[in-house]
Amino acid sequence: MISVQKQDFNQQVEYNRLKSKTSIGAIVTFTGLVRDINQDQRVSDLTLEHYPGMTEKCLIDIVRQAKARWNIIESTVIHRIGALTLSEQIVFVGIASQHRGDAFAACEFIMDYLKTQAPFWKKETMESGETKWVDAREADQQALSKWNLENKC
Amino acid sequence: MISVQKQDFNQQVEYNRLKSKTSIGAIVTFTGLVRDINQDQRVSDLTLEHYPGMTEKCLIDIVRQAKARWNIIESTVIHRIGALTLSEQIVFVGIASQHRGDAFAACEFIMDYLKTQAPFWKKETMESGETKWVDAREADQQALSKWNLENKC
Amino acid sequence: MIKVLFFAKLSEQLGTRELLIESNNIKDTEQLFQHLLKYQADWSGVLNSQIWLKAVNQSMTTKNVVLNDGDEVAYFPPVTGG
Amino acid sequence: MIKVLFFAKLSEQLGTRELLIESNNIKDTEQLFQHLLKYQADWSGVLNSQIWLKAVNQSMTTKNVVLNDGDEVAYFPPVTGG
Repeated sequence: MISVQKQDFNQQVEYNRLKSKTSIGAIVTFTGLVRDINQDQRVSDLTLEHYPGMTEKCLIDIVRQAKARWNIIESTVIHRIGALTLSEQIVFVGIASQHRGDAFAACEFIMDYLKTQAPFWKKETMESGETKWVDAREADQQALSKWNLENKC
Repeated sequence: MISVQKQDFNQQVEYNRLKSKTSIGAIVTFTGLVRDINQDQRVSDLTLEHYPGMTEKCLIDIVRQAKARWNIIESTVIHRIGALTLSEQIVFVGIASQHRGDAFAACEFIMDYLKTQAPFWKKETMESGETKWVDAREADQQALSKWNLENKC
Repeated sequence: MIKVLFFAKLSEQLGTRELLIESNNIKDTEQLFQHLLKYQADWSGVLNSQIWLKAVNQSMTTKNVVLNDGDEVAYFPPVTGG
Repeated sequence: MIKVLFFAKLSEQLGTRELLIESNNIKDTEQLFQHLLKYQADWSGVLNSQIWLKAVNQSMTTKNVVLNDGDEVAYFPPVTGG
């Protein structure tokens, strides 16, 4: 399941959806939250802009590539857009597999890929009231490089 | 939080417990389930035996080692004991961190460590009614070796 | 016509989210970019101020791509979702 | 006294979960193991049938460890939890 949505998601609902077959031995979930400090500044809110159409296409392609590399029984990627406040959920990636190695690798791969390739942009509002587009992190580029990707979105 | 328990656990409750501070930007959870097929045989139930006292000591030590390596804001390890049926939850590891890299690594490290070092043993009941102690997997030993551990439980 | 989209900081700085451009004299993305540099007085400053990513028909590419009528080209900053 | 514990398959095969052994003549885990091999008629077969793990006072070790009165030594198969 892939979704780009304004509304929040629920951990238990998504977990239950992943836990769908008796062949599943391992479920790994990742949830990204709005953090209070980013790049040394105190954040109060953020807004997520995206490229409608391309975002969904990109997420589908990322999941397809993950399925080509690892044994995945169920997968979910949810990314929220619009205005979010502190500690709100931004992104969910869940993978259900027979074995934990596949579930961990596929979940981290999808996040690393999404972080540098999926067309989302964060604009932060600081506690001071100032707004600022978030800068891309070199660490995210490095995280992606370990997967030796051939094609990107 | 560390717990060795007979009773089941709840994904949402554990997730909410991890999501405790505004400094948290990433939550990774792992859940292990009773799978229908293990080592090519159809499983219907399993029983988990453990070494009371040492199990808790070992889990505490594993979490301590993870905290020495990665930035961890909150952590949870729950391992069930006793009789479990198909698709039931066996183990939960949850890590909350500022950044996803720490959360993924610490969660996988704890599982790899636990799998080969924590004194739990599974006895499976097959669909045929036959019971069998599960053999340790060479793949689990290999998974552990990538972390370059000095001291084990 | 070529549909040109701008996102996030780039869209704010250009004051434009979407443009439709006659494709007759624009053969590829290199020519499109040259055209955009002169589109408004201050655009060359913004477009040359940093490296922007480019997607042609919703696929990112760093290459010069041949354009046909109806193609969609988007320019945007490095992505920061997740 | 030394407290000796067996778990899982090993416990089943020996028919014993726990033993208390006089520590007077047992200086270390090597001597304890020799003692256990002769403890009952069929124990040497079981104890030598595979490599069992050992924990002294709830810490796993592959070394020969000096034992004192009150110590706890456990033997068990490779672990299979998680």
